[in-house]
Amino acid sequence: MAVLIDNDTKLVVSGITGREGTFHALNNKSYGTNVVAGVTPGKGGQDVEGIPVFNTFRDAVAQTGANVAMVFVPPRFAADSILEAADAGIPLVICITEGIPAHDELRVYTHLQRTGTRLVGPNCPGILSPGKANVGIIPASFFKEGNVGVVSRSGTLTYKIGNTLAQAGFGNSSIVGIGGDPVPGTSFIDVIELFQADDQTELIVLSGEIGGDAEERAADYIAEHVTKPVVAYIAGFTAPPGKTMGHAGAIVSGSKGTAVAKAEALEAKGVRVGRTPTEVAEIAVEILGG
Amino acid sequence: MAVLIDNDTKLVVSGITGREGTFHALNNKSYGTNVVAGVTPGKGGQDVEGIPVFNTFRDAVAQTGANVAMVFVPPRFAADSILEAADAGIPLVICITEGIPAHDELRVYTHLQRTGTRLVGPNCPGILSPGKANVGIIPASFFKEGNVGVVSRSGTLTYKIGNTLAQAGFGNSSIVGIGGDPVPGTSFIDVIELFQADDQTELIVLSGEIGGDAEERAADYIAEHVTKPVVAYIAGFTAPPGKTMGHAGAIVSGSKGTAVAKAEALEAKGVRVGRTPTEVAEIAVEILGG
Amino acid sequence: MDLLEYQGKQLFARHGIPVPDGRPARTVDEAVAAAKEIGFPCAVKAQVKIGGRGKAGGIKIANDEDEARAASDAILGMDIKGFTVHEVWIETAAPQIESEYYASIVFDRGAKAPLIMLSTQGGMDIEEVADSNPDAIATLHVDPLLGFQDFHGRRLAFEAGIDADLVRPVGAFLHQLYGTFIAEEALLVEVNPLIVTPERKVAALDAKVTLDDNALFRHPDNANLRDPSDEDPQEQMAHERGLTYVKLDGDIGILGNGAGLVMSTLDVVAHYGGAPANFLDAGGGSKAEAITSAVEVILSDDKVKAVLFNIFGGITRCDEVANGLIEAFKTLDPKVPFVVRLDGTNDVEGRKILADASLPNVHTAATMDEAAQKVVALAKGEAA
Amino acid sequence: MDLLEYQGKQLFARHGIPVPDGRPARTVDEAVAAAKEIGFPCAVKAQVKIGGRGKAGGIKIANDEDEARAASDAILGMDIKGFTVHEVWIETAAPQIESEYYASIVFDRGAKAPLIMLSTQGGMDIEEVADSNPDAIATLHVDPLLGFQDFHGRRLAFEAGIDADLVRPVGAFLHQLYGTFIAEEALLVEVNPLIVTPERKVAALDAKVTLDDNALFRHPDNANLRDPSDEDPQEQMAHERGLTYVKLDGDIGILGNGAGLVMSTLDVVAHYGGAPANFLDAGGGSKAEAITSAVEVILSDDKVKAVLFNIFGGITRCDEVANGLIEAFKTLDPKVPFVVRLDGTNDVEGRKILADASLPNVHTAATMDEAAQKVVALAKGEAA
Repeated sequence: MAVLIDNDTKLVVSGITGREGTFHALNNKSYGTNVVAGVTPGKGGQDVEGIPVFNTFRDAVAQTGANVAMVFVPPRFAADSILEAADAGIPLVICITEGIPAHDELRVYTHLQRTGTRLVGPNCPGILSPGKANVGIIPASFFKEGNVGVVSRSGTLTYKIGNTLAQAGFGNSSIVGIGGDPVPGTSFIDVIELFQADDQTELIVLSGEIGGDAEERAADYIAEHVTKPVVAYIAGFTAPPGKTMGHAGAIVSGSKGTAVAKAEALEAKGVRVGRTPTEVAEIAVEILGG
Repeated sequence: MAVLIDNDTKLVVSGITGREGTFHALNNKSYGTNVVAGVTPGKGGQDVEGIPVFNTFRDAVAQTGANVAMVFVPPRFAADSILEAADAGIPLVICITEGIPAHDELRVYTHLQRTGTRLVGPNCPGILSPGKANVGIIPASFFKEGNVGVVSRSGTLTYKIGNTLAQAGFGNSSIVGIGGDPVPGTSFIDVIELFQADDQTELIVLSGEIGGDAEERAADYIAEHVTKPVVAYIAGFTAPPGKTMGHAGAIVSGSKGTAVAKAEALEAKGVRVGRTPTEVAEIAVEILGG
Repeated sequence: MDLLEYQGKQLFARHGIPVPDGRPARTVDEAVAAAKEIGFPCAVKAQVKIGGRGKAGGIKIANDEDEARAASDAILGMDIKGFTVHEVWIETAAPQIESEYYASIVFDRGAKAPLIMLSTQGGMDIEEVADSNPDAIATLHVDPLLGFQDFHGRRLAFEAGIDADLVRPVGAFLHQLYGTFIAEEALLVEVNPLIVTPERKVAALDAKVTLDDNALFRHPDNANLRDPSDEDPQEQMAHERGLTYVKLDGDIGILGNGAGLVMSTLDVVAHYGGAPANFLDAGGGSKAEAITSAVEVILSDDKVKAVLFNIFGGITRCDEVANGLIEAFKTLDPKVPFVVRLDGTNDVEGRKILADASLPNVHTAATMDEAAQKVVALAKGEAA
Repeated sequence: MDLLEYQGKQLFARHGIPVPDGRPARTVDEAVAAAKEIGFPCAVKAQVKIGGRGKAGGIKIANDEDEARAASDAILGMDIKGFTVHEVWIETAAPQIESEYYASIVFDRGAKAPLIMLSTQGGMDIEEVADSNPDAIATLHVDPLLGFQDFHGRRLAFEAGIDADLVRPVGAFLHQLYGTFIAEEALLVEVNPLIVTPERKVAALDAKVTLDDNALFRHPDNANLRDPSDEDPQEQMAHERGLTYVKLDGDIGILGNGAGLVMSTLDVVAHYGGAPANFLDAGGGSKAEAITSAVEVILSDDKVKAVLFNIFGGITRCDEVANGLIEAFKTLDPKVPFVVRLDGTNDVEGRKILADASLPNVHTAATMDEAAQKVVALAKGEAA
């Protein structure tokens, strides 16, 4: 089954004519993702190696039936692009762009809550459903199809965990990067809910980090609603308060958002927390009986 | 049964310490409405003939369990008062105030669509459920309990129609004034849906007027969803285009919003339209077999 | 409240929307002085709240001082579809025009959101375009809480088929127009034509703005734009007295309480063959004094041959209405017949007061239909 | 980006928030001149981005020129909790104060909405109030699309127990504070204390403002407030090179790609008993040049005794990283040992490049744990 993206995905890429946009759109396409369109205002009618480019999302949807959007435009244009995709009725928007102003994210989040569109990201590596579709910048070659669902705030760390699992013989249903920004469009809880309902997924790996209280909320949710085993990892035990550790959202404010508090919250609800990425993989292997 | 207000109504009145607010709050109370509180910022702790006054809606709700708000403050404060009532979790707000700026109404309407609060009005006479509760300025003495539900954009005209029915021996389940403003919080359709579901109501009277397309939309809704008989009246056949006929919403714009178009739309969907208030009452009597 | 073209343009300019430079003038001398300041050639444009002034000769180009004098002399005082021209607007003559677009934002009651419309078919009556070629108009509703987004401008511009190089400037123009619509609490802002110059700049060559009267308390500068000399004398008198009055074409004066009831009364009168002279809502809780005042407004229209009072007492008490009518007869001594129908709160008392006063030529009626029939007969000079 | 008190107050003043008059000064002479302009008594306040400066002697009242000179001489250059005072703010001495309130707006990530807090317990550390007397703080989330409404101010003021006559002015103050928060795209605006004068006026006696770095492109004036002299020299160097670097207390330099992986690397190093000297994310798609540049930043911290490279190649290619390291060794000739762990895209190529180059004192590791253990040993002077 996988979650969010699969063989039915028809992808439209905003910013497809930019250097990075072209590279990753083609990369996703070569993986097998059905990339049906690109959007770049003023370049409607052109194409990028056979992928037709439209001036607006509405045109792209009308002409191609696109049902997932990937946003790859610079930060100052990203909020507008997400809102345009939602306005065009696209139910899933995946925003890779890093560095979007926080107030833009707040306005977009609040508005999308009132529409039928789900946002994944911003500042995320995208989603990979191995063997089905890859939307974003996750290097797909390290992952194979399997029964472990991964949801993560960070990119490279996710690859690391996924790769360790793959070396232990396990594959993934889907890998969902929700991004490292203060206001992610999709939360741990949202994705865990999807994995819980997904036939293919037998184990859920949650990769969190310092800042905010998304992991604590997820712990409560897991205790109440999740029957599948969950293994967690939290990065940032050594992060000092008040410093932004790379991700805009990764900051300990006063005594809030520490890795210790998050790990304790998860363990209090019966979620096993690995202290290193290797340990996470080991716990997963133990649970799945590899 | 009645709709919207009944014996379970616990009313809080915003602007209760104003001259009109006091008069109508006490008038509603003397009818039997359970008026539990008033709100006037800075006058918390006082009372109006035994009705306790609070500084905020939240205090009023916390202390009295108020579940319906009536807003009776001047136009420049009305939007704020409605939003405050909604913020306090009150599910039904009835706004009598006339002359609220149209853009205020738009903001309030859009916001309330996203909350659990229903607004009736603004610029409406309120709601009367004869024998149960009266909230607003409808002169209750002309009406008795019965099986005719009335929904109307105008006040006095409603009294006129209700009175004519009463003289013919018929009473009302509820009389709902939705108000004469361009952006009413509750539409004909909303109230008709309630009447359709209400056991007490056997006939629905819709009293419309020029401006907008609410009557046309109601006609479509009635054809699809309403099994009870509906009789309609439309005021403003002689109104010239471009002139606001008293109600801010009563204006024919170009060829849009004419009484002829509305009557035709209703008749096309099988709704009988009386050409005078008397004729409406006659049709109602005929249908109900009075 | 509708603004004159130049008032709308001054509003636009305050919000950064490009408009041609201009000056208003109320006399020929002022107009000539303004023209000299603006420079030649300039346009002399009649300022009236009605369309079609160009065809009516209300817009002339002046190439020098003499032409400016002649043009303003011809236009000031001109009658355009019943509107007298009290003011002209002297404006830099339109720069060379490459294209004429249409842009507007209306307060869409049905959708409960601002509706933006954009078309490349500018300079024409947009209702004609809507009828003959609806696809030529791109439309979009803006979520009132989210507000205008850049993509709205792009979507409209691309859908309207505007040249690629103008997508951005037209989008920016619409953004400013939306800002004006919101900041000034307008019910309509319309630019027709929105011109494109050979330099590929856009500007508003006309401006039609309707403001929300209910919001004027927040916009004192706009409130001052109301020009009483523009209004019908009866409407002006009613406005000063806080009455809701609309002048109509007929000869039967109407007074009622509540907008719906008054509209209904007009309809019933028309139904029986009469022609109402006015809409007058004396309002909820009308006191005797308001009634007297209202009668004075109705009678100041000398076309009125008979008057109908249709009162359904709710908050309004019929005895108060009766007393107001008696007071009006004392001070105004009306020469035309009245038909009075009182129903609702204190109707018995009201009818008794009237009967006791036995005013000359005042008839009563038990129902709205009877009252309408009587007043129609009286207006025709027949017996009630 | 955190602003200094006076920068925050100048921001407030631009949005109509009442603040005491003041001038910034970087030298004693400037400070004395500013004090004469402001008038006596005045306050001389150390400008540092850390709380508790009052207790540390960083705020003094000056009653005349000599005292102003002495105060600014004492404060300028003072060390407050590791922050050197480069600037003072000379301010009209606080008017008589009747009450001290607390007001703030924070960007609440959990609730995904601005959170307003108001308390009558001003002048204290608000976290202490929150712990000891949480009911003393009134809180409210604002819907970001609806914005601040008048009732928000009333609700907060009444719930905080503010005197009835101050409900309106405090509400207006909060409205302006919210306006500032939104217009400047702040992540935090805090006023502690918000004072009430005997004339029952309110004003901001302190200002703590954090702006969103990601939004500075829309606020060029604010972007100019960044003071590089304030930053740690390594952080400044990294910032100029577009690298994400955070200085830490230890002696093991860390370089990785991706914020999560770098945080994880720090944790694993600490897990094995090491102390990281920094967080450095070379970013996605790191090229050789960026790696060289990053090594230079790490080595410029002379506490560093060993360096760990932990790369998981995704977009980043391990061969590029290896080449960058070789280039760094050529130009920088580092004296400390390196441990390099390459995994992911082109890891085989990268490892081969490193092996062929046989750089002095560069060790490799197959796993993150092994790499961490090695670098900890090397930093302690043990064999890897």
